[in-house]
Amino acid sequence: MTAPLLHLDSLTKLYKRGGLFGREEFRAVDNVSFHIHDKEPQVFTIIGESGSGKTTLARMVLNMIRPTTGTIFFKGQDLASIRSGGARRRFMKEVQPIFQNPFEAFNPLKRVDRYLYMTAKNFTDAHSPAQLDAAADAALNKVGLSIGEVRGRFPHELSGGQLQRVAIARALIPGPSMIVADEPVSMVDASLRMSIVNLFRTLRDDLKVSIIYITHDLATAYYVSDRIIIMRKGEVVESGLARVVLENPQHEYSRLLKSAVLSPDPRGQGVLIGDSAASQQARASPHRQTINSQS
Amino acid sequence: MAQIPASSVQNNSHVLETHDLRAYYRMRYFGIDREVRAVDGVSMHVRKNEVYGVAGESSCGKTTFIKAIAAAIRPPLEIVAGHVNYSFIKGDLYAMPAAERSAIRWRHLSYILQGSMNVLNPVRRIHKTFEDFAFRHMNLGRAEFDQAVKHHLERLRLPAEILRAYPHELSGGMRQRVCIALATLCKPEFIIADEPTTALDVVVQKDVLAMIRETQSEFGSSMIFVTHDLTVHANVTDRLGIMYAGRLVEEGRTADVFANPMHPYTAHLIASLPKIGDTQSRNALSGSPPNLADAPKGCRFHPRCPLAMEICRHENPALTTLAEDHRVACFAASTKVQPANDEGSGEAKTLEMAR
Amino acid sequence: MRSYVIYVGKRVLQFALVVFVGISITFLITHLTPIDPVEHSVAQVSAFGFSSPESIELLRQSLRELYGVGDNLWEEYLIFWQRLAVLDFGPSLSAFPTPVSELIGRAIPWTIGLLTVSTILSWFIGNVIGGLAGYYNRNRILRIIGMIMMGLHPVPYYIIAFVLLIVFTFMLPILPSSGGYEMNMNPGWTLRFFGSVLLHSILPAFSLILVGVGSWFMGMRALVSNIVTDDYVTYASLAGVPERRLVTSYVMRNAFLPQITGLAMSIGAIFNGAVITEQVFGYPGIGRLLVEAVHAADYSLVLGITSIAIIAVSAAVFIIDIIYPLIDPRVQVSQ
Amino acid sequence: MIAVFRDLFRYNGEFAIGFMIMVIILGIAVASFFSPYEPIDSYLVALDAPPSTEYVFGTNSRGQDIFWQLTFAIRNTLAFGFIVALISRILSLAIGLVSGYVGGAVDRILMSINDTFIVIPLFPLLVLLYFVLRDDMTWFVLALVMAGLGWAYDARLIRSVMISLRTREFTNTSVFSGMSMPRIVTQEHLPYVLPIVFSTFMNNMNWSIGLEVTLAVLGFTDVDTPTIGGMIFWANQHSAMVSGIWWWYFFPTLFVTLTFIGLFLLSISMNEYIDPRSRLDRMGNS
Repeated sequence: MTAPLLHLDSLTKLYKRGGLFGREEFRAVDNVSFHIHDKEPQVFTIIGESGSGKTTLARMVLNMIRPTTGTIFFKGQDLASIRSGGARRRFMKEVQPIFQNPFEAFNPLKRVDRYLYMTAKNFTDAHSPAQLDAAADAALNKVGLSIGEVRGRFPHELSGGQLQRVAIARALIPGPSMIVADEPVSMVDASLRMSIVNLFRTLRDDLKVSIIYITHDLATAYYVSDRIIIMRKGEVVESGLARVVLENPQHEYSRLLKSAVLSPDPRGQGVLIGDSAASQQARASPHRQTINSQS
Repeated sequence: MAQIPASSVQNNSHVLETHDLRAYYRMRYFGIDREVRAVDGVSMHVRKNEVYGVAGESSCGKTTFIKAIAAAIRPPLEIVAGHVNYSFIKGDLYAMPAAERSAIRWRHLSYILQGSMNVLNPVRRIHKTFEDFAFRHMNLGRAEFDQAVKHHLERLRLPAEILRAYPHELSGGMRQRVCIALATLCKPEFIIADEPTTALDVVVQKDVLAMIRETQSEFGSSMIFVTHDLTVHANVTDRLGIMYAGRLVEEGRTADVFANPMHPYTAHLIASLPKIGDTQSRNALSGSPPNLADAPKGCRFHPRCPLAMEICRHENPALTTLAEDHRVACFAASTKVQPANDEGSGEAKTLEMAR
Repeated sequence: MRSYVIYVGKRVLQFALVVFVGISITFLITHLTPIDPVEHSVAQVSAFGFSSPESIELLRQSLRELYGVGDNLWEEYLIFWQRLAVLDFGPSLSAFPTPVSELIGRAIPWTIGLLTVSTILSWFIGNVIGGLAGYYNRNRILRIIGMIMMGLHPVPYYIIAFVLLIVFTFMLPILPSSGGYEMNMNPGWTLRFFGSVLLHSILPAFSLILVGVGSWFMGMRALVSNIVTDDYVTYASLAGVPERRLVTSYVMRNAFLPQITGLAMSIGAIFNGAVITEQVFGYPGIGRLLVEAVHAADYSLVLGITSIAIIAVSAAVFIIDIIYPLIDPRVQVSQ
Repeated sequence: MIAVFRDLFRYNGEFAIGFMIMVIILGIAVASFFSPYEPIDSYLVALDAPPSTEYVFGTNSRGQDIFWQLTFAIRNTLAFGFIVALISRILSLAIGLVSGYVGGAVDRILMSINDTFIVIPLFPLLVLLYFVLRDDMTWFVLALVMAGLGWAYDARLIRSVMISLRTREFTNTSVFSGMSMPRIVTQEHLPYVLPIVFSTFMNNMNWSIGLEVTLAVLGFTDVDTPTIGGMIFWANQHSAMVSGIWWWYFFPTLFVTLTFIGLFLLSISMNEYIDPRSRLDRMGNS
């Protein structure tokens, strides 16, 4: 029996606010456990609103921050044991990220191709300029671009859609077995959204890459996911097969979330009026609250 | 206070009319001249008591369009040509003296803006903002005004304590509700809502949208509602205009547009909307919107259009009524669509805005 | 309220740290240099030849005490703090045997008065004009004022003070050239004395304001030109909020707040300026006392003034920091 | 870099004027190498001669040609400012980068120290230092001390820029492209920090020259090394104003003021180059 691809064991992340006096603890992620099995690649979706801790979770899985308690195993290796630069690099070869804002993913003062070449140089056998070019081109081809469209270009010379594709291509260069995508479609236009989500399907089916897809959008989650977990205030409230959970949510919060999703079918004006009991409740809820710390 | 006689425009049932509105950004920086045609010949109207949606993706010109009809033009943006008329003013919005224009604001024309985080003055209590915005229009004494504000909040089922709060003490959703209360306090004829729910969580978003729709119908205001999110349009708007690259490409009753999109761009946008319970594979549109500083000739959609024909490369299709209350600008949609005869012709009269 | 207490607690710590570091640097400067300031001073005083050997021995004794005779540096350091705690710097050398604390006590009200008035005025004038210049950025008069401010800003204190002195006392002799009040007038709570003090403070204050105003002006103008593009200003101007209200409550109010913390940061620099100003205009404050003490080789006085200046400036900063959250509603929560 | 320079020169009036002023000032400083006199020699020429064709800026009561004296003074003053700025830039860059990058307790400690240095009034300390050292307080010692005290404000600025850069997404892209931290800092982040370093360099030169002039005028520096402040000090010593030898004051004052304005203009034009908001503003105004 092989170890699962990713295994999270009662993961908790506390943030302390305040300084010497009166520290306040804030549980960004609270006792989260799940695993992604190794048998076949899948799209594993983490759903949550702002403040749910989904981004903190993603950053822990990417080994960018350390959990306060709990353990993360990737292919059986405890992430806490990664200390040397070499171990870090081996981990990055397996797990790569895609971030939220395509316009921010690349340094505006640098050429975009730089990141493709760097990745190829650091994580593959390619060394000569021709080999690097070939590696970059191969990855770009997988996302429907070619090196000719990207070479020598600065970020502002490419559209948001192109940049997001280049970001995905870069993540593919090391040949990772898992990609963590944090809100990859929340900042892109609707016409582009589907092309990125479709790309996830292709990555899973053709390139056998597992994807952790972090989003607040239930509709794309349903469209693309195999399994999902729903998070609220750092805790997992519901998890399971995506179709099953989203079609028939069990937890109260999941139901509330689903009921709040707008249908794209126009039902005539006024459908929203007095529609949800939740809305009445929300409006009576305590109005004073400190600024939500970002997840 | 300048009292403006209502209803002096062409059509009584139209609260807002724009005619061939053109708003360009003209920039000169480090020796480079640029002209960005962000809104390029938009003619539309909003009827009394309706919510008119404007949809489009980033940099399609919808924000600029809103600025133009709100008279929020600042250099480098200029109104190059066209008219903006409201039922509650005489003549063109840009022909009015600045003082009169200022007097109609909030009394007749109010706004709900995007980004609830920063729209309220962070160092001013909410009731002060109500006073700043509305007091002079209400013709009430201090105490009566406070009473009216409290009554209004009650009607919108908002707790009165929020008046004493600072904006940072309220959650994002509550701030946006405050903005709605603020915008409807004077019961204006027209409300401009610019991406009012974009920054909100889904649960809050639905409630805020319901509140907008409720207050709008309760007070009988007309509204223009701008968002890139077509799902929101499906639930909130009565009529819908789709913008692409600075032009209106399709307009009709929201239900009709969704049921029978005539422009290939609209069709693609609607087809790409995912739904819970439906995993059928959806295609995405290739390419990206053009750079408006160097827009393609002819129909601006033709480089991405699956139906592009020879004429699309040279001629700009006019927005043509093809079904009841349904206008489309696409040669492929129907042979009735004729080229718009506006490219370059007609004197583009520059209406410079005094600040 | 609790968060305010926490905030104050942090500021107290910072204040203590500033005093600690400042005084320690003062100690180190005097103790780590190869020269023994005590012998140096005694040599200087005896060089004038006006003192008897006994009084020189007395001097040496009191200086040694002040210097902190101890077995090692650490002990001397502790003694230094003990004396500082009771503000005992011993007798002045140049005005023997008047205690240093008395000389400083006499001079300090002048400096505090001059600094308070000129600081507040230049802060206020600079910020108001800068704010207006940022808001009405096309106004020709404000643009010209802006150019003058920018031209004045980089000129060092000394030169401005000197030019003012020449213009208003030599070329146009309308203002007194030196002193804190008219010579041969008895200080007292009389109107005439007060008027004289006011008249004598005009030039020094004016010079300080002239140099101080520029940086506030530029800072505020930059702040305001950012704030006018903020959402809440756009929103309010779309709402037709009257322009005067918009400028005051929306633009200026928000721009003023960061300038208050800026005020705290600039107080040390203002103090530097006041030393020169007092010297140029012969103003009887602590700055002139310092310069005179250096020339008279008055070791205890120099040490006393330096220590007091560090404590006074950090106290002023501390007070501004403490007041700030009471003015800005946003700091209550976090920080 | 050359293109940036060219664009600034062509389209930014402040930069062009500041640059030309500094070229003139530097030219005068360079002229000191061709001086017929030694800077400390006195009673070489006629006393108190007003500006004339022979003595362009006149002579002083110590028998020195003010023009040639000024060339040395400007050279020394500029060199002084340059050294202070250089050393304090290295300090503020190092502390700002470390504080911003490492964060946590290191950051808190460094910033407490930093805030302390911002608050402490420097002038009395410098006077005390002079008082103790007297003749041992050379031009170079003063420069070292001022550099040691003048880094704090800009270190904070650099730190805040570093913190915002660290949280930007492209930093993470670089990390996951396998770049090492030193490489990310030097290649990805430094291009954002360098313009700030340049701009504060000019400001810091102004600050240190101003303090030096002030100290020198009061006689609290090594007055034998000719600096601009030292020239004014000697003029004061000889009561030049009372004797009507205005040129002794006028030319040093004029040139130090020009230096200040030149450096200041360079600094604000650099700032404008950094700040995209003011660039946008410029777009609207032209």
